[in-house]
Amino acid sequence: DGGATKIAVIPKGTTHEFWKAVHAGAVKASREIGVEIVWKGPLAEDDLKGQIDVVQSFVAQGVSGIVLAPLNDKALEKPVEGAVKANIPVVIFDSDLAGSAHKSFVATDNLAAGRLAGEKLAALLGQKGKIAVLRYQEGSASTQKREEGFLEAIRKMPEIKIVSDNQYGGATTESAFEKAESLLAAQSAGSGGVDGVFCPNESTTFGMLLALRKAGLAGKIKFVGFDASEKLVGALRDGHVDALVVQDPFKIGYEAVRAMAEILAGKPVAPRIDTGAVVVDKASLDKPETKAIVAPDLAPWLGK
Amino acid sequence: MKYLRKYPFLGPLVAVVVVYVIFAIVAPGSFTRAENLTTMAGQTVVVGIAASGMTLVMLLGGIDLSVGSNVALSTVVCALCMRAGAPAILAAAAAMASGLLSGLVNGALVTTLRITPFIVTLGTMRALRGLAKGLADEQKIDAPSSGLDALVAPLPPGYGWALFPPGVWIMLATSGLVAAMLVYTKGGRHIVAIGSNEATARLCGVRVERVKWLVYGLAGLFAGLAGVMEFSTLTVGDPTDSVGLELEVIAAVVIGGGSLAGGEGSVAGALFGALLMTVIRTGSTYLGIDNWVQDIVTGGIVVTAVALDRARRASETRR
Amino acid sequence: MKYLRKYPFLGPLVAVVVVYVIFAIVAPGSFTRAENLTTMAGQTVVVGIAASGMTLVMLLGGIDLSVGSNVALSTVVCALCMRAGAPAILAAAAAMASGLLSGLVNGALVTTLRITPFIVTLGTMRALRGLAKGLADEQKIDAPSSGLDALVAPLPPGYGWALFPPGVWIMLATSGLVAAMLVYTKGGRHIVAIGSNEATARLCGVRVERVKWLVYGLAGLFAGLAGVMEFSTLTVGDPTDSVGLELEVIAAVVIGGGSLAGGEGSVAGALFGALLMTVIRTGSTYLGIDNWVQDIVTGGIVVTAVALDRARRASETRR
Amino acid sequence: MAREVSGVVAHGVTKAYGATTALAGVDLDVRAGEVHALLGENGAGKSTLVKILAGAVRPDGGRLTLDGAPFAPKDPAAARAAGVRLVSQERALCPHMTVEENVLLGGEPTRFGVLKREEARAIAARALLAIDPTGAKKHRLRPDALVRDLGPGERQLVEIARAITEPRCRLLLLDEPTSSLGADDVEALFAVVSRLREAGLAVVYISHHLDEIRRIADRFTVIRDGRTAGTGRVAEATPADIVTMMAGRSIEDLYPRSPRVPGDVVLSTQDLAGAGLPVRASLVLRRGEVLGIAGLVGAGRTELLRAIFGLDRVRRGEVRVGAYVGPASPAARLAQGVGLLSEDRGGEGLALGLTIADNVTLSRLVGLGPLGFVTPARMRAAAARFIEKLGVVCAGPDAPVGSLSGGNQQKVALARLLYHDVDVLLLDEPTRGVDVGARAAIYALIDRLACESNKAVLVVSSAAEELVGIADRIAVMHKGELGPARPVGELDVRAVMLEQAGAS
Ligand SMILES: Nc1ncnc2c1ncn2[C@@H]1O[C@H](COP(=O)(O)OP(=O)(O)OP(=O)(O)O)[C@@H](O)[C@H]1O
Ligand SMILES: Nc1ncnc2c1ncn2[C@@H]1O[C@H](COP(=O)(O)OP(=O)(O)OP(=O)(O)O)[C@@H](O)[C@H]1O
Ligand SMILES: [Mg+2]
Ligand SMILES: [Mg+2]
Repeated sequence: DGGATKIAVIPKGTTHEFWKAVHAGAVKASREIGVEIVWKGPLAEDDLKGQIDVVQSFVAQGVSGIVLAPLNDKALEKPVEGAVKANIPVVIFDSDLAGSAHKSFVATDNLAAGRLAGEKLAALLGQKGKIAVLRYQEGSASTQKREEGFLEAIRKMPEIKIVSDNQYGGATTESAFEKAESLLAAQSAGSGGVDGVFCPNESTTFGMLLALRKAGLAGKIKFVGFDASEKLVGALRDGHVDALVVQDPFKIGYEAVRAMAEILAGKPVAPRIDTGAVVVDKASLDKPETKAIVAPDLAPWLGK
Repeated sequence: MKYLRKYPFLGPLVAVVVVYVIFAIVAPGSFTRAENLTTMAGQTVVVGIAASGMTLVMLLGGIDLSVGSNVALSTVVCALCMRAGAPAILAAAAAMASGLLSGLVNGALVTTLRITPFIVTLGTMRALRGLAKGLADEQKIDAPSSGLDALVAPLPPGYGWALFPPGVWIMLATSGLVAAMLVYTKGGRHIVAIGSNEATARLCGVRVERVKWLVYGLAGLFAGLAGVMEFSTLTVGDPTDSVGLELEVIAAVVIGGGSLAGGEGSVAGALFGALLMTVIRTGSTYLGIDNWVQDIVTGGIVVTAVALDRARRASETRR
Repeated sequence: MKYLRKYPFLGPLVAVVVVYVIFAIVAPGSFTRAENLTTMAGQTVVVGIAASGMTLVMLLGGIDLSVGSNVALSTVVCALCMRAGAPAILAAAAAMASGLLSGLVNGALVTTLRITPFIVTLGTMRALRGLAKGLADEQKIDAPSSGLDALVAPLPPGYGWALFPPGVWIMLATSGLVAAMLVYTKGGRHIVAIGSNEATARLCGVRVERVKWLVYGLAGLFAGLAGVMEFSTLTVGDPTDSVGLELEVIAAVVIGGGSLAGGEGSVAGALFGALLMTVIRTGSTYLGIDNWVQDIVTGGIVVTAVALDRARRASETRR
Repeated sequence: MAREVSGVVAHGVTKAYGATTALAGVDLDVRAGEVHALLGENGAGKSTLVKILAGAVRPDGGRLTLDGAPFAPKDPAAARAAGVRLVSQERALCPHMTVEENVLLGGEPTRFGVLKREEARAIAARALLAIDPTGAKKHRLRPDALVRDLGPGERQLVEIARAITEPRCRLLLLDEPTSSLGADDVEALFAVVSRLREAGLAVVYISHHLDEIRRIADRFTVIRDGRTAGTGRVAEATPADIVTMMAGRSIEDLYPRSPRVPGDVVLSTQDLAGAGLPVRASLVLRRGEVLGIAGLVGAGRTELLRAIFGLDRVRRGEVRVGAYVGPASPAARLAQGVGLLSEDRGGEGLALGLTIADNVTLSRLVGLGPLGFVTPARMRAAAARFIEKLGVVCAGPDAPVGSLSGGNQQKVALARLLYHDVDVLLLDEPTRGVDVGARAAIYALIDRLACESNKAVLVVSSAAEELVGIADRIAVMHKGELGPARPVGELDVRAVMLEQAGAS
């Protein structure tokens, strides 16, 4: 058809607030550059096969380029190779992909971000105490990296004891909440069994927050979470969450689409673009630079 | 033995008690604390309330796969109302109305198109999920939860006499009402009759279509109420919430003595079925069992509980 | 009209064609390209193969909710074998064996404990999922996929004569074999008879338990094969894969004319049912429809397709 | 002013099921205060007509009036509201519910939707008393007994009890109400029907038993091929006239009997006891003979056949088939050449959703195609042979069995045994619900099997007359104990009836 340039942007899911900001960033870039983007994730959240299907459909459709946040670093390799074979360049964002078919990788360094979280929690606890980790989901690469980075940082502190790190909150807030509730009770968190907790993404952080509040432990147990949402920021203000490690989703979306546009224009791009992560606590919350990351104004881009 | 026939919920009750006692022995002491009982009761509320409606639908010989989506939709409606500043009671009413409406749509499709409820509710399961996502603009909806947040929260100090948070009492009340309806009203008997033999019920002048319609409506209403409870737990309206809830609710009903073929089922049994699953989940977490072991254990216990119950009932009826 | 009774799959076939034509008109021109047909056929393979087994189970009047977990387990087994350096054919055989074994366990539980298949397979659904996670050490398993990766990948240049990748042909072959078995073999007739009236089958000397056992085993085997296809798509062994697949497979069978009450169902119909869902999904991607709209559309089309099919068949039989 | 016509009148009623014409213009005139017999061969359209009257089936054409007013019930509820009650030929009960709940279903006494328990109990008790005046079945027909625990006879009584509870009933439709009943239950039913007639109800009574008709009915209407073939007063017509009217021909000899020569013993049991019933049963069955087993409903005859065939557990005693001794599965029994005809046609005997061809060939699918495969064409051909042989009225071998009339379904069930070519036929109530013509054909068939094909036939029947007519020897079962078999020469109908009641 040879129409306008059409870039497919494929997130992992579409309903996390994180992805809204990514979407907005992508839209901003597309408007600036003057390309069309199609935003389409798998129907069910975290559906690997569904995401592969979406990629294949875009390849069959013959879009100009694909920007993809792979749900798995290995499984999406083949579909991406297929796209490249069909002369459709691919930029990977948010989570890494194995292989070398893609042109660029735009993301937060999750291992480093996890380490940041670990160091923050250790500092909050004064380098000693008992902590629990509520993991996200089996086989999710980016959160596993964060968990790894976190544990790595914590293990350096000899006086910090990890009381639980094998429980998974699952894909939804409600499953995370129920898990967190039982976990806290099981470790007798109410009577000093747990001094600090860490959660590696938005849904587990929020689930844990609800559980802490319900048990009347919010603010008493040191709590470092990941990602930001209106409620989590509110909790930070209330002192129910001590710190959040925040990525810059808007920037991730923006940079990814930009990189794709450069590639389509035949310009060289860096193979690795780090979009950074910061630790936000009550003190740093109201600084303008944090605000731009934590609560970017999405309305101009998503039109609502 | 005779009691089992008259009170089919005794089987699942025994299962709950046995599993509880086992965990009480092997899990750390804190498992048997009163707080944990309250917590488990609270975690059963959503499934328990939805199971009342599902029991009715399954007694009828039907099924409602849309219950999870309906709950999610209801949390979204509730959150939207709260965000718009509506009083808690109004938001809850709106959520329940959305549930009722969805249920009535199910009922209308089942009775007028005469398609099997499985496929109708499979369709509405997708459609309601989509509606929830659309209404919520594909996002979780933050909303003040004041007024509703106490439903399943632990009791504030000084209210210990209530034993359980209000949500648990609401669950018990709904179950009681539904159970009483089944025994003491004409409509209740007609529901069982349709599930047992629809042609017969029709021949005897039961207005089969109307009863079905109402039952699906009621099931929707309960899903809406469950959604209010879910909102009160999550304090956000979440369109991706409760995926897969339908299987858990159906499992609760079947563990409680219900049959997919209709004509059998008990509201009290379904409640114990729901509780059984909560106890297993909580107990496994207390033991710190790996997730994958927990999955295997849950599967095993569910099958065993039902197998024992059925074997007992069979030995009592024979042939 | 007469044809519809003889060939119940004509209904879903018409539905697929109609939906395809609609998308061909409204979607961009590339929708009708040959590549897209191949892509859609490839995306139907997993559900299509699993649906063959599910058709058999549902003909019996049973159900198999464990199919999604079984597929996931099979991808894990396949990946473990490949990682251990086993040749592709052996890895595939091992995956299918694990599927067969799981199916035989389902069959044994259904026939010996006499619990409703719904609850048995609900249990094994959890248990197999746990097993898969345990085997995979709660992680996705990276493994070389050489030898298996061509199953559902687009055809390499020069092989255009094959029209579809091998996986699609395997799906068609399994469906063909199962369909032929149902019509042309004693075992097939026995399956249909049990689904239609188990007591009659027993009276006629059908070894009901043995047949059921075998059918659940076969369904497991097909789930295993579907898992091999899934592995070839994913190129990793994923224990969290295919959650909710069971509902999609059952929907395919029901759209294809199957009934949860047993005695009805067609393998070809199930295939068209699976294809229908792929066409809707792909078409929506082409149109760039929002996910939530797609949910609503899918739900609507599924219900409409079944409703039209049933209305037609009813008009032909009449009350 | 014209005198009001009370009763129900049907005029030119038509109904077609797809290609099958069930009713081609039936006229019926039933007056209040009479019992009107509706007669006809299997498939004539009797059940269809009463179902139309009860609102369960919509007619394609024709007019109905009830007590002079046009009557077009849109569903059973509407018919019921107009005072019409039906005891249908297919058992219409809710197995998961109790006797009381079944009796009251659809007519529960309520206040604001809440059941009036006392009143409900009283109504149910009254109805049960009417059908069981002697209280002989009180221990099983308890109001709180679950229907699924009841036997076929008791179930039928529950249905009748339900039909007679309606206070505003004007028209009572009984479709083969006695097909599963024993003699004393039939008496109780007749007493109830007589009382209702006295009370001014119109009663339509369908039965294939002309003796019942003679006893209870005032007038009759014969339907043939969906049309009214004749009507008249029962007292003024001879049975032969009625049979001729039904069949279009006269039936000379209902019970043909060729000379039979008993051969080797093929089946014997020794002190056989099942899980519950039978308690003790010893019998010997030879080739070329017909052995009849008489008994009351609930005596355990069905259980005896099931235990022999391997469907029920054998607790004690032995079964010997040819050289084989011991219990066996149904599959093994079939392999040994033993076949069973179930008394429960719809529930067990036939897969109603499958075709005639499927049902006929199901027990022996070998040899229906090359290399052990089964080809539909051969299945059809095999079935077609027996459709013709037994005169099954149907659209062809591909017709679903569920679309056949009751009698024709029975023929299909029999066809399976013939097709399987079993040596020993265990027939449980083989003529239940079968019309006179077809009955004659089945009797002739049994005779032919015994004497020409040299088969062994074991017949269980509740009709003593039938057993005396076809069997060579008869054994009577009483409360699970099987008495000695005696040649029919030494027995007559009266003797059998006395013995089965336990008076010996
Ligand atoms: N649901 C149905 N679908 C198709 N055909 C039917 C259906 N019900 C009845 N028929 C056909 O209509 C005709 C009349 O059937 P009906 O049951 O009224 O006969 P009947 O006189 O009651 O016979 P019987 O004495 O055997 O009970 C038969 O040819 C039968 O096959
Ligand atoms: N499904 C059942 N569950 C429990 N009891 C049953 C069942 N079927 C039959 N019975 C009981 O078993 C006894 C014998 O059964 P059945 O009536 O079949 O005997 P029968 O002598 O063959 O009589 P007939 O065949 O004339 O009805 C009866 O008391 C009956 O009520
Ligand atoms: Mg009839
Ligand atoms: Mg009997």
